[in-house]
Amino acid sequence: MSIKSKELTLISPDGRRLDGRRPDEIRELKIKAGILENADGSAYVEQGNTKIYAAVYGPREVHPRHLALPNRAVIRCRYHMTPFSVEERKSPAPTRREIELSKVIREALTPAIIVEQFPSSAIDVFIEVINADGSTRCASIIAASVALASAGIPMKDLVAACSVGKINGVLVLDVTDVEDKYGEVDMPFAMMPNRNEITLLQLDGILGPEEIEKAISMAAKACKEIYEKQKNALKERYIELRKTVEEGFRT
Amino acid sequence: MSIKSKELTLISPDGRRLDGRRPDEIRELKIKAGILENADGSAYVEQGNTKIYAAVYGPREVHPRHLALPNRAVIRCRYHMTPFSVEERKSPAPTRREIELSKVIREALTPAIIVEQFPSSAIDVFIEVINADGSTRCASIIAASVALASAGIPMKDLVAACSVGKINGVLVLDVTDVEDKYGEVDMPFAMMPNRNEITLLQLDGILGPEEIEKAISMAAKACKEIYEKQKNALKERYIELRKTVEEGFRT
Amino acid sequence: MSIKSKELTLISPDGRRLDGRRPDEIRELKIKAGILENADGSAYVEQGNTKIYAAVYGPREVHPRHLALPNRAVIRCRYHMTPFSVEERKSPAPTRREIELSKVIREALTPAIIVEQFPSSAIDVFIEVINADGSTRCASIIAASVALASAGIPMKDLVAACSVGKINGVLVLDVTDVEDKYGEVDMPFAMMPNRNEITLLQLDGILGPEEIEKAISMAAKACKEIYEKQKNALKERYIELRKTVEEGFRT
Amino acid sequence: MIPKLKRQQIMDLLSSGRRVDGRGLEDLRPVEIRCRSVKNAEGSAEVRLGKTLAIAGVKTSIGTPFADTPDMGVMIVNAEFLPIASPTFEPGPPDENAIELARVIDRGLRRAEMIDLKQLCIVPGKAVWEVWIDIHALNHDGNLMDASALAAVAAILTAEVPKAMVNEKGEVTINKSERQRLPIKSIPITVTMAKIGDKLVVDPNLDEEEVADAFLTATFVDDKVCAIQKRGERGLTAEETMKALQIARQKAHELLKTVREVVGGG
Amino acid sequence: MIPKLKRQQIMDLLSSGRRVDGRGLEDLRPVEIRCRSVKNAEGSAEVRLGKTLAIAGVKTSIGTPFADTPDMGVMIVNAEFLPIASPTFEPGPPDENAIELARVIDRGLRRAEMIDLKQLCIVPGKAVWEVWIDIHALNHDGNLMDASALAAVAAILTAEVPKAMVNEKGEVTINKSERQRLPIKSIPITVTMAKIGDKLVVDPNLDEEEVADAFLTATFVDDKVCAIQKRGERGLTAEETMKALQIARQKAHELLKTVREVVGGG
Amino acid sequence: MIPKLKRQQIMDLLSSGRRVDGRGLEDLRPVEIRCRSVKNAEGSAEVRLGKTLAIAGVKTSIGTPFADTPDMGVMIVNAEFLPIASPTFEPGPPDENAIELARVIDRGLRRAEMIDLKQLCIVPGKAVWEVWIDIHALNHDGNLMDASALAAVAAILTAEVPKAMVNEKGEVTINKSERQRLPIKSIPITVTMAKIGDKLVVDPNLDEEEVADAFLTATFVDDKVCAIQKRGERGLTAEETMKALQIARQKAHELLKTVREVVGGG
Repeated sequence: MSIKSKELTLISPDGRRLDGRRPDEIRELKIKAGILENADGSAYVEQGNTKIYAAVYGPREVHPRHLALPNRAVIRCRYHMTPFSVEERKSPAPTRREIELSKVIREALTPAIIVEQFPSSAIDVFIEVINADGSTRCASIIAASVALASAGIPMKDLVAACSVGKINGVLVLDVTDVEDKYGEVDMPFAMMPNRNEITLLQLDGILGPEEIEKAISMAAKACKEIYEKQKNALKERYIELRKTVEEGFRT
Repeated sequence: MSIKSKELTLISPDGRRLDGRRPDEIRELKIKAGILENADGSAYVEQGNTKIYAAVYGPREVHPRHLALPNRAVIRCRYHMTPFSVEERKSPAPTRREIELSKVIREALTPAIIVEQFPSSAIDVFIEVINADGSTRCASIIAASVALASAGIPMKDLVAACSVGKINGVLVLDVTDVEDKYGEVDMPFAMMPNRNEITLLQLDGILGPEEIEKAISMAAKACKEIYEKQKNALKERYIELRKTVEEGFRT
Repeated sequence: MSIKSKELTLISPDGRRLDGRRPDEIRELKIKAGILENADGSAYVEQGNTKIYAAVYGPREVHPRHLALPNRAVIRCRYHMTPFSVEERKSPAPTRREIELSKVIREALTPAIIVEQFPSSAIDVFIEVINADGSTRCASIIAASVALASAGIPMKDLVAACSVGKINGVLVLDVTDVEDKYGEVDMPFAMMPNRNEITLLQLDGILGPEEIEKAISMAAKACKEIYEKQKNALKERYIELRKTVEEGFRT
Repeated sequence: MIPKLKRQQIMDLLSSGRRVDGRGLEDLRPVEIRCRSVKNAEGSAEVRLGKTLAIAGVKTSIGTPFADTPDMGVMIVNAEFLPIASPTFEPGPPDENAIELARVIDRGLRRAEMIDLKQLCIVPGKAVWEVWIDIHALNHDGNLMDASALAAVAAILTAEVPKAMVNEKGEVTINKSERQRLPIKSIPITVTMAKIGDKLVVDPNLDEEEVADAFLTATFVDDKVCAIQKRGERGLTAEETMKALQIARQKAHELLKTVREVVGGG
Repeated sequence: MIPKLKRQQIMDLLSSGRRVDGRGLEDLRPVEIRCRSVKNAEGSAEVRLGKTLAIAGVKTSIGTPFADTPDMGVMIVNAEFLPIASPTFEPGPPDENAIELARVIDRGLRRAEMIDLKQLCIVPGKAVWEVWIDIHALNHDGNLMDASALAAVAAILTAEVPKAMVNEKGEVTINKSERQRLPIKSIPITVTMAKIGDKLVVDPNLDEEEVADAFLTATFVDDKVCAIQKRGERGLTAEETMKALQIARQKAHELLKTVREVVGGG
Repeated sequence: MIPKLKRQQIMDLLSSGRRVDGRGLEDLRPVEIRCRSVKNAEGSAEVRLGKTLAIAGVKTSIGTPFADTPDMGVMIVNAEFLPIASPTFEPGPPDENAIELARVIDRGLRRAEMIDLKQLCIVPGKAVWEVWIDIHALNHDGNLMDASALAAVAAILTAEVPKAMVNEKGEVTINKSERQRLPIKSIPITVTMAKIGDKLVVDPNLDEEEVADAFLTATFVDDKVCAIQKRGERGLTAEETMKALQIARQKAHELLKTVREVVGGG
């Protein structure tokens, strides 16, 4: 569904990508926790021009009831793109792609959640892509993970995520939309950095065994960097909340 | 979606509309209560070529149960057009317009119903437009209101309804389809005449403050006239029922 | 929706049909019971190029609960065609035709099932048409009936089925796709041969009273023949199962 | 329990030749047909069969023919069982009963060739008339099938459709002021029989429908049958089937006479 | 119970001229408008009304005009109440509230002729611009209507859409590098009033919405009203209606000023 | 409880190198491939993987290409988890599992360029072949993914599609009597590994699937990987991932041999 014009130069002879980045460099990443007041936890993530809101509701009752599990919480996840977030307006009804991504994002997050703590209840993760410029599922995981933690859901670890691409034969981190469309490979990746567990791994494109090993190691390194930013966002949120409470006392 | 040809003469220099009516005149209005035997209450309304059946079922159990309210009846309303009721055949699936109209009609009727009398139950109002020639939501309210009363639902008042339009600069009552399409304004309106409460007010078109005031006063006056016809229809139904019962005794 | 070219010769002067059959001859019929391991009962039927899988699940719980009946089992039936089973790919979503056929097949099978034996439960019959070459609803009934019996559902009788057609003025048994499309009549038929009850009868095409009588009698005769094959398939399945059990003991 | 009692009561009456509503076993309920009440439809009819009320509307539009019948118009039959008609009907897309009803009526109209679809071709392979027949149940007191079929037939017979013209450029235009009847080749009549115990009754009402063993719906055209649908959860013998068809044929004659009186049709 | 207590508390405060969040009866909540944050949209705006957050995006595409308006562009307004925005919103197609909101905003934009649809015609009868206005609720703390309307208006005002060209063969091509504003004729402003007991308040928050008797939403253009929607399960007198419209008109002035400051619009 | 016991039992066996069905950890179940059984499909294959049964059918039709690939045919993969296949499958549109399966298989076929879509162009920008690949689960005893992928590949390899011709007027016609194979560039093979505790097993059956921690599905073409999908609610280490890929690669070789034996393919 995309034009594959191998001649398009996505990376210059001196190793710079279209936006000036080096192969192992991620885009500027802003994370803000607690941005949506109604949600129990929320986060806003900007990674270059990829912009995402995530909200967490729960633990709360499951409707309909028969979907509840007696010994653990059910994690539900909806990844959704606004109609205007992509180049051609998309219908707001969920596409097959959105349904698949909702599933893999849920499976990327679930290993980090201590689900046994909330039997018979649901934890809902809602993700809205406001603007899409590549690597939206990884940015969604970054945002959702912070939203979960800011909702006070007990977690074994945060989940960090970063995609690896291959453009003009070179493995690169944090793929943009144009690199995805005209490049050779997109490999979304997520892990719990502290526990060293990969929770999301997809490959769309051809890689040899050594390339896969290298790609995974690049992604893991990037995840550690992103992990720090996630923790910082949570710290800032904590400081903000403390300030609000203290101001509350003062008035 | 409509051709706006300001040149079209909808009202003649001597103040007559295309169908010969004066501005403050409503179309011939026939109301017949109790026409559908299965329903707990029903009515058929003909207002010019606008023809509508309304049926009321209830109070009855709510399915699914969790939609029930512990301290009052739930009012549900469905406004629906038959595929052949309009110029271009419409799909029988509810359109966005039908969904909005179902809501505003429900909100126009609810203030008149003593909902507290039937906790945990539902009162269903079903409206079928058989032929549409303008002002269908007002005719629906007229019919549904009579159907509710004929179902024995306790009510604070009947709800009467009449639209106001503006054609060639003149405010007129009870807008036809052609006046709606080629005119400047459509203002559907409903009220409880005895309680002096407006329960539906919509405006689609431009009016200045004085015009709105005048339009509301015209509509209120028309509603009083329509109110009498609604009460007459209920009286006729009552006489009919008494006759049936008496005949029943005789045989 | 079909070209009616009366000139097409579907039956030769010496009474042979396009596939060489005589008018009162059915196609080769293979029935294999117990082919799908997950189902409680199943069957595979090949009637010429018409190929069908049927599976029975149940008696089992009814979801949602309010669909259950207190004094009998609910029979549910889904007739479904794979997208590739017909000449033009069909969408996998159920068509109006599939919904109607699901109903008439259910009503053809239900009279044979002792539904009173399983109150508040459901018996589900799922039919997949893998390749369609005419008379698929009859082949579905043949398969479903065997699947029900192989699931151990208590039955008053098996249901056998056979269609009758009229091609170039001659009544014929077991209509193929081309005979249906270019012929004059399709009359699907099912009965309980032992109880002499017709449980499915549809007519699509013009027949006089005597023709109907003759068509029914031809179909009834064919059903007796098919009935024997159904019983044989169940016997084979029984022998197979016994062998498995005995082998189980030996090991 | 209560259905069982009702069934017993209905069967007791039947065994003495009577029905719950006082009819004889082979009596139709009173039929009322009211045509042309829907101004926006090219054709329309409201049919009352006792307390059962159905309405049918005919709309036409220009469309493209099916690839395998390039010179024939298109006919589409749709039925909706509106929640207005019965406490058991729910809003939503047609269920299996509404779909079956529409398809049985469709087969009757199609096999009887009521509308001559060949005459509805405007430009072969390019433009033909589409005839939409929409049926809505308004009050369900049994035998919606026959009331609906009758409404469809009456709406078709009295429809007045615009004229299509093809100009020099080959473009199709519609002249709405000049109207004409649809090309009619025959009038199919649909009659439903119910089997209750060992009795056959014509035109079952709702009480009878609820306790019946099986139904046989047949559509007749010129004394021949062009569509049959056996319905219901029990069987019929071949003898019952033939007897039901024979009674239904007589009733179809009666109904055809009524239709002709009302609409003066062919 | 609890809603009743909340209602009483809110009414008690109102009778002394105050509101639960400290505002006066005719005070709007603080308004924040942030435009052009969505790179893939031709226009976009995020609007905060207190804690209520809505986002609107404008996308354009080439389409065919409606048959009865061959020389006019097409405008489509759609609204989604995302589950992200409230614990009471569920995934799925828009419910009656989202549909009503979209249709009320649509009528306001259309009747004010905010976008001059005639200027969006490319080839009469063949090709016109379609303008899609998608509104998404992100946080619902009451009065999504006004926040959404404001977001739509700001997104339209700041949209920069590509140019369409017609080549010699009559084919339409799009030049994405050369961008221009949409043709704007007016700026409609939507204001919602809530009736609680016998008081009228402007811009209700979620607590107030939950206990209000009725709502009046009006859209103003140049001191005239071009769209009204009465909502809610109780009625209003004619006097209350006129008073509500009068207050709303003043508030519309305020909001129009804010919009002009932010976007520098016409 | 019971799942926990089952998990324990399976893990105990695994720790002594055995599996519930007697296989070794790296053994595939017996594979049966039966092609061309569906006469109405251009290609078809039924694949048994132990007791798991899937069927795939290939249908072709003429369509228009996507705007951004005017000279390429179109391939669509769809999967249905039929209620016939498992007591847990329900009728209705594909759920997330069926959609994921179809999309993973689609990516494998597309990235391996199994079908040379360029050769399926008939008239650039106007007419191309659409290849529909429909996969239906018939009996689910675990690892529907690999059975489905294999069925799709075998159906594609053995498909015989009609010829398209362009006449002088530029119209496309189909010659159904003259058939040819689809243009094949490679044969991608999909293998799924399950992680249970600290063990990796190939081709998990249903019991194993129900207790597994995670899955890794990889599609191989010429010793390289062209698609990966990690599934399941727990994680994998990088070492486990590399080991799983290595085992899967060997199994892909085995399966490729089987495919070649059955269909004699490229």
